[in-house]
Amino acid sequence: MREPLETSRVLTYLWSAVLCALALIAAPMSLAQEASELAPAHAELASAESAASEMTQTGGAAEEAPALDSGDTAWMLTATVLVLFMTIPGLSLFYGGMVRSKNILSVLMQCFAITGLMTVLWTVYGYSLAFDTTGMQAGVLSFNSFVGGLDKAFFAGLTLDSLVGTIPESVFATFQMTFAIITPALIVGAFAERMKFSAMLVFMALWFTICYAPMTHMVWSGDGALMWDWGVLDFAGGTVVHINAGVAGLIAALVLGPRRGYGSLIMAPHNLTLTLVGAAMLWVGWFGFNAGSAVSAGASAGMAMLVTQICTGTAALAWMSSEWLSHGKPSLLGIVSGAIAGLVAITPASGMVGPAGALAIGAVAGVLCFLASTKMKRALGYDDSLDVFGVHAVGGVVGAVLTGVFAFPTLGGVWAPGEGATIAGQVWIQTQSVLFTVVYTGVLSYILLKIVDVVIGLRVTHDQEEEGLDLSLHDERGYNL
Amino acid sequence: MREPLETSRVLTYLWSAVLCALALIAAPMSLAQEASELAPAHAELASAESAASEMTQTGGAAEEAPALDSGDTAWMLTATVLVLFMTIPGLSLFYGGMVRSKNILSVLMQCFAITGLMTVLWTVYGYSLAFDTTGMQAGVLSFNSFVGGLDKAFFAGLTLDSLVGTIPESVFATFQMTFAIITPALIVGAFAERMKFSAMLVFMALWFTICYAPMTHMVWSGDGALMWDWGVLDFAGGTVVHINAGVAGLIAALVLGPRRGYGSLIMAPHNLTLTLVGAAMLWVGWFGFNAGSAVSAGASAGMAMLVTQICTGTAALAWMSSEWLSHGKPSLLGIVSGAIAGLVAITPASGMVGPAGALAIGAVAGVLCFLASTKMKRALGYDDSLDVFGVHAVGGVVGAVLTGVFAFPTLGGVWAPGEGATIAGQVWIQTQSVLFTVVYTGVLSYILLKIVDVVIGLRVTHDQEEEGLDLSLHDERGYNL
Amino acid sequence: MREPLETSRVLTYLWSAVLCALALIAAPMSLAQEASELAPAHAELASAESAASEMTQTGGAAEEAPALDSGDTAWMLTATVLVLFMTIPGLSLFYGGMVRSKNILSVLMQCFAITGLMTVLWTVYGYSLAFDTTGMQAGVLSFNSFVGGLDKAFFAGLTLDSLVGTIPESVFATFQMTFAIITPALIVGAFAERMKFSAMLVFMALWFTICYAPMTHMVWSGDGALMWDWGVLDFAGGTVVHINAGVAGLIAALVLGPRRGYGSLIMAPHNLTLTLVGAAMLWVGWFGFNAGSAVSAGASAGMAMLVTQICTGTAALAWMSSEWLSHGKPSLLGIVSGAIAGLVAITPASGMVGPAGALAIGAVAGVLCFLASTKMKRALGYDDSLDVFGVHAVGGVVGAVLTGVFAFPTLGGVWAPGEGATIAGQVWIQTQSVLFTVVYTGVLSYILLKIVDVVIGLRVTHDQEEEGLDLSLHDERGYNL
Amino acid sequence: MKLITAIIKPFKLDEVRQAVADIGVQGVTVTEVQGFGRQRGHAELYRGAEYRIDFLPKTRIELAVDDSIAEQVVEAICNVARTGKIGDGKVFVVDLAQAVRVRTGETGVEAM
Amino acid sequence: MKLITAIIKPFKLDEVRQAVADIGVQGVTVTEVQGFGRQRGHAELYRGAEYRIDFLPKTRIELAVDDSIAEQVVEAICNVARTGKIGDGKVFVVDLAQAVRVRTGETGVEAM
Amino acid sequence: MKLITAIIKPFKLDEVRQAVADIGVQGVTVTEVQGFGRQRGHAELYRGAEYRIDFLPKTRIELAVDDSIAEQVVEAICNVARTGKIGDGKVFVVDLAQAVRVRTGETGVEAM
Ligand SMILES: Nc1ncnc2c1ncn2[C@@H]1O[C@H](COP(=O)(O)OP(=O)(O)O)[C@@H](O)[C@H]1O
Ligand SMILES: Nc1ncnc2c1ncn2[C@@H]1O[C@H](COP(=O)(O)OP(=O)(O)O)[C@@H](O)[C@H]1O
Ligand SMILES: Nc1ncnc2c1ncn2[C@@H]1O[C@H](COP(=O)(O)OP(=O)(O)O)[C@@H](O)[C@H]1O
Repeated sequence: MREPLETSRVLTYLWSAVLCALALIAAPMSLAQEASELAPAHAELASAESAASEMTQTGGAAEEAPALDSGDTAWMLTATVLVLFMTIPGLSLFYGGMVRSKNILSVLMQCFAITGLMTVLWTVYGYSLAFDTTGMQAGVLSFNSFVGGLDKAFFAGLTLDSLVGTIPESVFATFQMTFAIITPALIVGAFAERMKFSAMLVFMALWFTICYAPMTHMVWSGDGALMWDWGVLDFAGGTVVHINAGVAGLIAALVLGPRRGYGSLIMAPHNLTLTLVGAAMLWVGWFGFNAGSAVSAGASAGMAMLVTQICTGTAALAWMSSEWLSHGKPSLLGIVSGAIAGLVAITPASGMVGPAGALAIGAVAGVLCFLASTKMKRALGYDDSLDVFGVHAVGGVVGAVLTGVFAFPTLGGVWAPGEGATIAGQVWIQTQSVLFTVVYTGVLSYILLKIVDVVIGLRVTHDQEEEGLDLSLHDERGYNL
Repeated sequence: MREPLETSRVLTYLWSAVLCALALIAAPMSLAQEASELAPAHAELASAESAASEMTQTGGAAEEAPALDSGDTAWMLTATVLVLFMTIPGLSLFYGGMVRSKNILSVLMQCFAITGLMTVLWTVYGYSLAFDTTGMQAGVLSFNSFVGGLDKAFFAGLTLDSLVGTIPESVFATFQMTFAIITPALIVGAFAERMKFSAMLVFMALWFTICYAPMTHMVWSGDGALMWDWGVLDFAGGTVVHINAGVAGLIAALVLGPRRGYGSLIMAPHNLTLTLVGAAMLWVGWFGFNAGSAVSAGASAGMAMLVTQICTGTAALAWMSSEWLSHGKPSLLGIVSGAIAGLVAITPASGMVGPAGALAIGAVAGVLCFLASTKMKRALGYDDSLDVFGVHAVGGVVGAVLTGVFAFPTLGGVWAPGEGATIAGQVWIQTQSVLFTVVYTGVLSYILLKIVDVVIGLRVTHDQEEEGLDLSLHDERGYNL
Repeated sequence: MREPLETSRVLTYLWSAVLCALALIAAPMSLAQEASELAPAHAELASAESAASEMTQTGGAAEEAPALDSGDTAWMLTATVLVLFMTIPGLSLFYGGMVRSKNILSVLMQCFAITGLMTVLWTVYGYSLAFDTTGMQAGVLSFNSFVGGLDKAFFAGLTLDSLVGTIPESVFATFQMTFAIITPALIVGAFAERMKFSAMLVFMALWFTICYAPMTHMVWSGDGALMWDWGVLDFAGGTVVHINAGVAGLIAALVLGPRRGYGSLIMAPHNLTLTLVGAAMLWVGWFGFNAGSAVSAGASAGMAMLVTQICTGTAALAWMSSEWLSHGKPSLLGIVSGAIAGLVAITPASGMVGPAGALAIGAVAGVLCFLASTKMKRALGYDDSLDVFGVHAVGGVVGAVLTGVFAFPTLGGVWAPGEGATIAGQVWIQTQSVLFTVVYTGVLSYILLKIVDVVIGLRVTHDQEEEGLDLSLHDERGYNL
Repeated sequence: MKLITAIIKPFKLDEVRQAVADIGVQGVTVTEVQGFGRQRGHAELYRGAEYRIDFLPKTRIELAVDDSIAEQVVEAICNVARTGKIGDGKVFVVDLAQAVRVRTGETGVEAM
Repeated sequence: MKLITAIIKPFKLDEVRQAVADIGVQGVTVTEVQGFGRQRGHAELYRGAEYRIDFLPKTRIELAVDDSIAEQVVEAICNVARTGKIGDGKVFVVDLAQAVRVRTGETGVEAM
Repeated sequence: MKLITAIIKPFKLDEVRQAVADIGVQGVTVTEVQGFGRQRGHAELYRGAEYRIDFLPKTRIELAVDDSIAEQVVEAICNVARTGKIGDGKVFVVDLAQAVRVRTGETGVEAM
């Protein structure tokens, strides 16, 4: 694993480049004043991540920290299992079924290898970059507002006794690890069927270090973190996970270029049963993702589960109906895509909105993601093979913005807004976070891809693409029926 | 979603028709006298549903309701995920593998669309029809003994604080939602490979409204509910779920008629691996179904899990042996069918019977369901494509009746019978409930199917059936290997 | 089910044979003196199994036993579901994908039938042979140090109230049942594509009785059990499950002989997507296996989960890299095999070692299992069809031995060593246990296989093997696409 | 001898086999093929990407027969396989120089 | 009439169909086949077990044409299917004694 | 030239390829087919529904050869593919009017 060294070098090297981008948006927002105003609102916030990250700081102090709760721990152990379940097998199958049979194994392999790689990187330094809070102070913008230090590298300080909220830190660290695994894996769908396996590994290691860990830190690491101080509402990862991955996917699709014969050759999904199974696994696993983000087994988790289910079902029907109306027939790929769109959109909103909000978000997400993944993609002509952008970025934006609307109790939300918080104000905060994320990850992903392209090349040869990645890169055949 | 309006119109319209059927059986049973006698027996009943539905009434009253228990909540969050897991992907694959490859997607699509549709209907009015208990009184037969009102429509009154027993009402509502999803989905197996997708959606919306929600209400909504007052024992849904769906399936198979070429053409399962996977997912998910019906993580859930496992394993071996003896070879489809039969049969009994009872129920269910799905079906000649009746109705009846036997501690049961409760008496109550369910759902399902047939037609054209539903209804192909 | 009688006869008959093998190794270790020295170390041991088995004795005594904890119970209900999930569908698919398409159903059928069979045997006498502790005394070697009595047959004495630790005994009994299911199922991979189904059932019933139940008893049943008294560390089943099954698998492969045409015919996996899905399910299910072995939802479970994830990811990358270096290309089958190797190796170590230890064990297991399953197997030429020995036995030994190293706090372990415990000493104890297991199960498996071969024959005919087991033994075809 | 190759609609296979068997042709070799012709195919749509699939699944039947019954066999196949709808298929006949039964080495008519 | 059988590289199918259609051949029957020849196959490796796969996926096109255009068709196929790389395939031509359109019973040239 | 079509038992493919290669036939085209004949098929049972499957998986080998070695090739195939059990298959030979190698345009014997 030489990435750590390499990437940390690249890290410092790139920091200048990104700071420009930051200034652009961060400046107006990062007035300690405004931040400290918002802080209280946050203090009340029932968000588990809040509790969570607060605890990471005071984890040791027994008298301050609540004691371990076996019920909360039981749920978080389960939630962690569910989120891992989303990536392998869930996402792997969802994507795998959509490619041509000659590339099925390559997609499964990419998701699986990412799982192993992120597990190691998270252990070595990822957890620390994301959740180390040394040097952070509410409302104060510093280097550590963007990324954590290395004090928690190799889980330093994590003992049997250390808690995060009411659960062992070991569980919290593993739970967050599963998020660090699925986010890069989501990007795979954008460059499927044409990227070199080796280049994929290197890019993912870099992207995890430069884009994922810092984003997690900025949103979830607590007082002093950039977007946390802005007061953004992102319960389970609309910005950190979906917009982040969705934008990176679009950039990757553009940088690599379309698959050979895209638009002329038939590139129909080779096995939609796999896609259905994957989508179903993503759906059930997502309860670990959203309800698990409550980091406890209580009312917040319960409500997160309920709205997740409502939004998903609604979005599935919305996409199905849109397709039925526009094309004349509903399709399986359509309805499952709608479900995923709904899951994506409710991610930042779960734990914040109520049933009514879930219905609304689901309907909007279902229709907009349908338009983005069909009409818009055709119109613009880029080859985002499996619609990472159309579903995750678009769905993530819909969710992030509407969370600012439906989180308010007046609209059935279950969030406790702070003094003087207004829908307009919160929507603005949400929007800023979205813009920031798009620029941040967009710019950096582009740079990273270019670097990898120059150094080892991103794309397989024509013959390899022709023969299929399974045989050409892995010496294996998907089906010998 | 125009169903609500349409169906509620149909609802009132049909009520007269059904009341005849009711009188037939309800009359002798519904004497307040007898009911109130049985009531105490129930009061003791450790059944979670009891606690559950009682709580729904007094949910708000903090001093009466037990406090939230994070352990119980943790388990119920998990159980909910498991039951959803049963439908998508579980049931979808179980059924999908048994059809011909040209119809695989249509089956997956039906199950998935039902999941989305029921999610929305449950949110809009289903939960209310099932669990709203206004106007109910122990032993008093009223309109509300059959169906709930609309006070809980759109989860009205469900807040972060509202509890059902020791868990958030949001979790209870979602848990029950998953039951409302899988029950209609079970019916799909009966009319597979020949029903119009649109007709399927309309029928399911109607059936959910007229058959599922009321049945749930009559059995599980507590004092004042028809069969609850009779004192029927149905821990996890023998009548509500399996007999209900199984009978509706048979009616659907009869009304639609057999597939073209049934009996002459080869209609072998196209991919039994999918069926095995689906069966396995149903098995593991079923623990959420049965042990989850304890609505707590305690002794009742534990025993429900143990007997579920014992009964399932036994039934699997019983079906396998029966086939081995009668045909000379055991088959995969046979043994997995046996497992499902065992799961169905133990459903009403779990939480009531002990290991010995589980062995007995499993053996009986395995053999009887084998005979029903093979010999009997051949003999009668109806085309219940995937044996919804032979497995779910027959298995459900076996379980419902034998629950009345093995629930008694004298036979190793863990149920606490009330004063003067006798096996004969309980078996009679169980039988009455079975008969009532068969008549109720049989009559109404028939009427609903006929209505849909007249209005939009139930069946695809010959050419569509010939070409396969995947291409003709969804413009998709299942396999492009 | 005539096995019980038959096997118990065989049991007594074989006991003499095995006692020789025992003497060989047991003697030097079984000095009550040494044992009682180690005992205290154990008493402190936070191992759940310890608590567990202690409780089984005093389960009834309310004042001694801790009360039921809903959180611990919630997790153990979930863990039980997860372990069953590992076998069906997990292991079935993992193996099924690797065979040729004409044998896919036979493998799925074997795993499923084993699940049913072990469920019944565990109910009838297995639980008792494994966990009945009558007549056992710390440090005293007796017949009951090897196997339990029949006092718990048919779960005698298991009531709603009986607890094991803080969970219902019903849950503990079901959790352990899932271990009794997967262990024999693991062996299937070794004789795939050529064993008679009937012979497989008989052999498994015998092996479960003679090898599995006693091994479980010797390691996990508490004071007075052979290896428990030695002070072996086996958190979740390195010896009991993996070495036990791995060695039995090798013996089976040798006794049955290679598949026809092995080495000349192409025997490529027919559907690696199934294998990937199975591996992924094993991975997620394994958290129930390892973290569940804490029999509680606390710090021990949390750490077990974290190290399981770390070790698995590391081993996956290790195998992938080894293959990449030695062959020039990484493969999907390779990386998933590496993950399984990691899961196997961490099994005895989870709950004992820390993150650092997990990284080390994963790296070693990944490389050694790769060498064993590729180079070594080629070299020796035996046909262990799906590498049960190369992955489970080798990985199990790596884990068992290294647990003795990395369990020590000085090396980041979370185990609390007793007075004067040394790494050398513990490694020696671990090694003894490994040797004992290899000899015990090796000798007995061989004898059992020979008996079955003589009585009913182990192998299918040439024509059946040629036609494929699906059609010849089950009258079913795997794919009708 | 003649080698007859018929391209028919898949669901007609059983009837055709029956028909030729009645004339005394006991063996046939069948291949699943894709047919392109006047008959139109269908469309598939995946997330807005529409594909026109021109080919249609057809069944190719190959059977060697004695000259004496060739005519008859061709006729029988046409009669049975005919639905009257476009796409019914074709029958091709070529001269068979030699036929051998592998098992026995019998040649010519005996081979069939 | 002639029955032309061409073995080509799969991804050339569409072009070939287009080319023959331009000459007026409206129908063709296509079969997925495995080709063995000079072109080398590939290797597969599963847990150390290495397999040499000699065959390559090829597409077999069968088309009946009138003698008058047979030459032309064969040429067209060769021109379009040629990549110059080994493994491009073969074209075989045999005399067609008879051809019938099942739907109409038309024979000879009318059948095509 | 001759176009030889052999229907054999699948597991005999490798031996047959070897045998003809020894005679100098470097290329063959192989198709998976279903055979109906004297050899009986098998039964499948699914939940009481029993199906008789008459067809058996066979392998169809197509190879074009020079007249000079046609006899020899047919013999070789028969010898190698023979198991003596029913179902061994057939070999058919038709005259080949023309053969072309797509890559080079070579015709006749050079094409093979
Ligand atoms: N010239 C040809 N050569 C070979 N096969 C042909 C030819 N023309 C048609 N076919 C086959 O016959 C099938 C039916 O032909 P088509 O033109 O669609 O209908 P019809 O034969 O009824 O006019 C096609 O799908 C194709 O497989
Ligand atoms: N003698 C033959 N008979 C039948 N098919 C042949 C023959 N020789 C080659 N083929 C087919 O043609 C394909 C290409 O032949 P090959 O020798 O690989 O390349 P080229 O034709 O360019 O020399 C082979 O894969 C095989 O399918
Ligand atoms: N008249 C025929 N035309 C074409 N193929 C035939 C014919 N007769 C047999 N076959 C093929 O040869 C195979 C073997 O024939 P069969 O009669 O079963 O055994 P055998 O050739 O040993 O008598 C059949 O499965 C079929 O594929």
